[in-house]
Amino acid sequence: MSAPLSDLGRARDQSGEVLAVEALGGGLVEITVRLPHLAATARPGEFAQLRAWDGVEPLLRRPFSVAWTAGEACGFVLEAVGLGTRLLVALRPGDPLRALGPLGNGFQLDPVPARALIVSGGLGCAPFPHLVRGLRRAGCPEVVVLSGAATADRLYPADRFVRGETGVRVMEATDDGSRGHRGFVTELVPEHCDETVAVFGCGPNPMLAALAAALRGMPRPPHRAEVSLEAPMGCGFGTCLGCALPLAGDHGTVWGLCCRQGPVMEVSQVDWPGLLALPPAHVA
Amino acid sequence: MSAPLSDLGRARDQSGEVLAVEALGGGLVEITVRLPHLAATARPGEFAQLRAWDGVEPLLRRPFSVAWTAGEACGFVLEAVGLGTRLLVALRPGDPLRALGPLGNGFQLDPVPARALIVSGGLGCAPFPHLVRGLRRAGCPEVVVLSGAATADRLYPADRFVRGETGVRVMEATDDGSRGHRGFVTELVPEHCDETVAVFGCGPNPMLAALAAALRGMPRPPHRAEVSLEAPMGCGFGTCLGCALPLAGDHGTVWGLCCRQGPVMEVSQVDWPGLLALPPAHVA
Amino acid sequence: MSAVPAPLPPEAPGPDLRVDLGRGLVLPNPVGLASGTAGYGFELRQLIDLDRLGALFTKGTTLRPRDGNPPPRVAEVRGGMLNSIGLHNPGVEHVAAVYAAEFTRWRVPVVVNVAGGNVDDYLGCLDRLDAAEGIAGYELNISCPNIANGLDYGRDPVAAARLVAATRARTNRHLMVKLSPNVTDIAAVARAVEDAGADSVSAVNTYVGMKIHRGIRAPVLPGRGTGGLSGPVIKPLALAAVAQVRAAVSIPVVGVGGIMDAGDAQEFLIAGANAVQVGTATFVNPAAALEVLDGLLALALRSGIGRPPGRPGGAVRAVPPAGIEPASTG
Amino acid sequence: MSAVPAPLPPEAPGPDLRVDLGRGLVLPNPVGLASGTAGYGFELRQLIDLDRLGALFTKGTTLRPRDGNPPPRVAEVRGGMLNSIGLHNPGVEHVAAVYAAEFTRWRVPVVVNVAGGNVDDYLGCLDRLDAAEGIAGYELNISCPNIANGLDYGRDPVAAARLVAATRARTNRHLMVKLSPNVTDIAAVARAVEDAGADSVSAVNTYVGMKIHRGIRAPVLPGRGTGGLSGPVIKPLALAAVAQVRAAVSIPVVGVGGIMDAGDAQEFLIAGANAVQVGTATFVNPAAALEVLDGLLALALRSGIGRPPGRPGGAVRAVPPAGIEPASTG
Ligand SMILES: Cc1cc2nc3c(=O)[nH]c(=O)nc-3n(C[C@H](O)[C@H](O)[C@H](O)COP(=O)(O)OP(=O)(O)OC[C@H]3O[C@@H](n4cnc5c(N)ncnc54)[C@H](O)[C@@H]3O)c2cc1C
Ligand SMILES: Cc1cc2nc3c(=O)[nH]c(=O)nc-3n(C[C@H](O)[C@H](O)[C@H](O)COP(=O)(O)OP(=O)(O)OC[C@H]3O[C@@H](n4cnc5c(N)ncnc54)[C@H](O)[C@@H]3O)c2cc1C
Ligand SMILES: Cc1cc2nc3c(=O)[nH]c(=O)nc-3n(C[C@H](O)[C@H](O)[C@H](O)COP(=O)(O)O)c2cc1C
Ligand SMILES: Cc1cc2nc3c(=O)[nH]c(=O)nc-3n(C[C@H](O)[C@H](O)[C@H](O)COP(=O)(O)O)c2cc1C
Ligand code: FES
Ligand code: FES
Repeated sequence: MSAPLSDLGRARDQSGEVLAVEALGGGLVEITVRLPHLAATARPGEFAQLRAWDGVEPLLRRPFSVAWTAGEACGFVLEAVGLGTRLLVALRPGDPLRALGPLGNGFQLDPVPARALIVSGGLGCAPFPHLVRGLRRAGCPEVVVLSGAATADRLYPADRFVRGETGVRVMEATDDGSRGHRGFVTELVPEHCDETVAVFGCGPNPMLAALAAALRGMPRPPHRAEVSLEAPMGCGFGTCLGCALPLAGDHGTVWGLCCRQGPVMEVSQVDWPGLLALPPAHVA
Repeated sequence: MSAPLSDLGRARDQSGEVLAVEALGGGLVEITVRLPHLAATARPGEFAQLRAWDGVEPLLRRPFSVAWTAGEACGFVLEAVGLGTRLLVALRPGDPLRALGPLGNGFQLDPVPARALIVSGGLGCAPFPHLVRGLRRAGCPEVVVLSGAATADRLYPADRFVRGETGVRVMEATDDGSRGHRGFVTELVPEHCDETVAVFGCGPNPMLAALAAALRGMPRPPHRAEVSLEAPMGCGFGTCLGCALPLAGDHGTVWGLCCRQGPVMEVSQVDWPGLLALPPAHVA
Repeated sequence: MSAVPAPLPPEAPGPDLRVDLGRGLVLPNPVGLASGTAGYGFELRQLIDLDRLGALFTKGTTLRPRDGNPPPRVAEVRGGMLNSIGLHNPGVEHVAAVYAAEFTRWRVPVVVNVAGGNVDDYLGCLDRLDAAEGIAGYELNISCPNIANGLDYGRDPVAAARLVAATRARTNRHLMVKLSPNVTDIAAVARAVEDAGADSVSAVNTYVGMKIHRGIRAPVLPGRGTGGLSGPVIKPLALAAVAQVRAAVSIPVVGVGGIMDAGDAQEFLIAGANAVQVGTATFVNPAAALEVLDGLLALALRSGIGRPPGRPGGAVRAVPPAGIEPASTG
Repeated sequence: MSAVPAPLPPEAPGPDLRVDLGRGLVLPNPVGLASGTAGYGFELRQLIDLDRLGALFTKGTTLRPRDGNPPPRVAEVRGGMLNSIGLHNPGVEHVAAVYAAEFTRWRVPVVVNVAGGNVDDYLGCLDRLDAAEGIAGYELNISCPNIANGLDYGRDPVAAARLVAATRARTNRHLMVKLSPNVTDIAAVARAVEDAGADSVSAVNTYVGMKIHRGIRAPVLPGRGTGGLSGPVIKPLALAAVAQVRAAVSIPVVGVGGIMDAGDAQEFLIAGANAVQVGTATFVNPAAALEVLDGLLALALRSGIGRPPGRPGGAVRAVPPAGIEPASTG
């Protein structure tokens, strides 16, 4: 079964103004942009196609999760990995930025789970502040964030996941043990997981595959598990067919569109061996 | 006879620092750049290939006459007409700028003329401050600059031609009569011209053709007349063969290289009808 | 049927930019969306006022549904992008049975881009589509390299002519042929398809390109490692191709390749195109084609491109270029 | 003679990057200057240390002197340039009688790029050049569109093979054939010239392109309005061409097209090139080729491209690309 197509009816191409650019440490940068339409309409897990440069280099917009909204502002969390992100992290307050969004299928808040377990790896933190708030406002009584990164300085700050909400706990893990659990964040999942839980994951493909494997092997698996995936994108709104992701079809892999069937997919929809066989994210 | 090839032995690709950018009015801009090698070696009428941007847009360097030198600095006079010049006039003190030069054949100072008549049209002023000083320092007793432009605000300031030298007179003409003689600057030529004079011209092709025609019709033509010409350039140093200019050959037009046989040519070397038949300078 | 669109509504006065491409296909204006960059219109309808445009050229449609190539399917290069989509499409049955009914409700003429591996594939598509309303014409994509028996219509004038003759005999709808630029002599292919009965040609499809990743020391795109290059980088090449085609045929030419703004579109009209398609630019800005249209309208008002408002008949004519064949280079 | 250059001098230790292209043409390193962008070396010798480079490919040389095309001969486009030089050159007699004597004193191997309108033109050139010392080999420019009787060797495998066979029978010097990318099947031309006796191929020459000036509503370049597109924009196209050629032939392939820095050069080596030529980049920066070389040397030191310093023999081998033929696009 292929995932339902996202609603494009809310998407709008709006020109916003950069309000703040903060270096969080470890290369992570948080950008705040006045984008009233996106802020008013983006649901957790949805993304926007950003452009903050003239000319044709880079040519295409770049997709980013809406990290949080506050009034008329949206937050984005990113890191300079290539030309587009380098230009974005170099923005200064007052600079213009265009955002087309909200785009994609976000996380399912309905039915509201009794407990939410968020599993974040590295920059996979990006969609979760918005999800944490969304879950709490929807009535989810307990939200646990498992936040992992290679090193302590690359951990997204716990208070930024929380953003003042109550009922939220953040547990941390680092590959080198420089903060929290030493090891992969997915190793923390079993102790927080049972069938009352809904799991929400975002991070590098190998981490998400490990999460999916961990969930499969669990005596009391969560009643629902979703992950946010990435693919190189041409358009972001479903017309280029460039953002193919391997989904588990009845007769083997079928190609789904990250931008309209995702970026959030149910764990069971994903063809995990197919996903792991793709070239690493840095090849595009 | 084809013009002799310029000497490339003095050319060097040097990275300099912008010292000043001055708007002169009417769109003219004067840029001062610390470029010790160019300042030490450029002769009047020679040019440099400039680049003050990264990336490939624009791709090629842009050629500019060395307007003057002062110590380790060089001056350039220009106007924003396209992308390259827009980037150049937007430079600020402290910005880097690369200059490959000196390039091309400049004006002949030898033998030193008894009187020099400089005919400048619009941005054709660019090479002349350097020439004025060169002539005076070489011992030329009297330099007359005929400076023309469409309107008064587009006249290169008279004192900038002179730059403190004595024995220099500047006479002005504007198409609309807003300053000096009303009409084309070439109309001032006859009254200053006799066989003791060497003429040096720079400006739009139609103006230079008018100058050449005026000189031909003169009862007492100058003993020497040179003009500085332009052509779209690929390299500036003679390898692309892109900067063809129509020269008068024994059997009709032959193509000469602006960057190495010019940009300064003797008036008699130029195939004037051929030059006028070329697309206007703004088509390249 | 949308093939003969209503005249410009009174709330949009201004120059009449209609383009008559022949055999009943009259575009309300010369700006269309290029095949493969606008799907079947459903997504963009939600983002922009699609009905203002001159035409929508659908994604390449094949006899059977196709799931497309493995990822990565797109890769950005300097000033352009490579794609290796592999004709991912729902198949002609779905298009004819489900989508076409929607098209009848749209003001924008929908031209279905048809692709296939052999003549029968194309004929099968056209037969099914001919039975549906709402389709303004066909754009034969003869530049599809993955076809049975290794024959590549777009690269061989004789094969192209055979294909066009067969389809011409089958349908009375407008038949546009999309030319491949990856050929020795695009003018020869254009002439061949004109002679075989094509009503118009569009030029050009993408250029075969490759992106190498230094880290993995291999091409980024899967399979053979190549993809189709589109976007601003191809404009000078596409302009040359359009000028060459314009000189070779007398049927209308639709120019496509790297158009980002109205100025680019104008250059294609000057090179001899009767209309244009906007492709990759839509990814950068979903409203790009509308902005191209608005720019051309403004230009028409200023400089008299097109007919004066209200005067009917005749296609927009562009000034033919000064020259049209490859000059000596090097 | 410079065809067999002396080993790297002791003052330049480091990786041995020599490339043996066959028939006595051993490049001291894989970085050459592309034909038409470095004249005959006299200008650049005054600007850079030419003798450090792997090769100098001269301006296209014809039997008789040629004065070239009327201006404008160059026009810039986004990320590239168009040229319509028209093989402006002093003719083979001058090259053989005057220039070649200079070449004997240079350390950089000089490969003379030869162009002509028919087989006899080429043979005449080679005969005259063969009589001169100082020439390391020939690069046959078969991509010159202005030739007698309308035949275009670069665009027809049969004609190309005929030309190569004739020249092969005439000279014992290294014969490289410069391929045109403006063809339906560059691999077929490459195979044809390999079979006819070419020692190596270089790919690619410029792409036919056009720049339109909106103000004058006409092409910028004279004559037919088209010129050859070069520079960074063509890199993805040239990489695809090189990969296709690499897969088709077993003789060495020299990659050229849009190389601006060492990373670009590396991509060509990955795509299957044995050596590279730097063209348009030299206009932007006369030292570009030297910087490419220095970058490759640094890379070789880090990652072991090339042989360890001092170990003789064998050409630099690049990792073959994952794939080599056009994938389906669209
Ligand atoms: C739905 C979605 C949401 C995303 N949200 C975020 C986010 O909130 N924060 C964040 O930091 N990143 C996010 N990404 C990834 C982000 O889009 C890429 O890092 C960015 O596009 C890289 O652009 P660049 O120009 O800097 O890199 P490029 O120069 O284009 O490439 C640099 C590297 O980034 C990788 N890359 C390029 N495009 C993509 C892409 N579309 N997806 C994944 N990797 C890519 C390339 O593989 C390459 O190695 C998201 C991606 C998707 C698809
Ligand atoms: C030897 C020489 C010396 C010059 N000295 C000066 C000078 O001192 N001051 C000055 O203002 N200008 C000078 N020019 C002209 C200057 O080089 C061009 O105006 C400049 O290259 C335009 O670059 P652009 O990117 O702004 O314009 P583009 O965007 O490239 O084009 C804009 C317009 O400028 C014209 N142009 C482009 N290249 C050239 C060129 N090489 N020569 C002439 N016109 C061109 C084009 O025709 C076009 O319409 C000189 C030109 C030459 C050949
Ligand atoms: C101004 C110019 C002149 C050229 N002249 C020739 C030539 O005479 N013979 C030839 O084989 N190639 C010629 N070329 C093609 C180059 O050698 C090279 O193949 C092409 O420019 C692509 O490389 P680049 O992008 O690095 O410039 C010329 C290219 C340019 C830009
Ligand atoms: C992602 C993508 C998919 C495409 N799919 C098709 C297709 O299915 N059929 C077709 O004829 N052309 C297809 N094209 C080619 C475009 O219609 C157009 O010819 C080309 O992209 C050049 O125009 P542009 O530079 O404006 O994009 C596709 C192009 C892109 C970028
Ligand atoms: S990014 Fe274009 S279809 Fe998904
Ligand atoms: S500009 Fe290249 S030869 Fe003159």
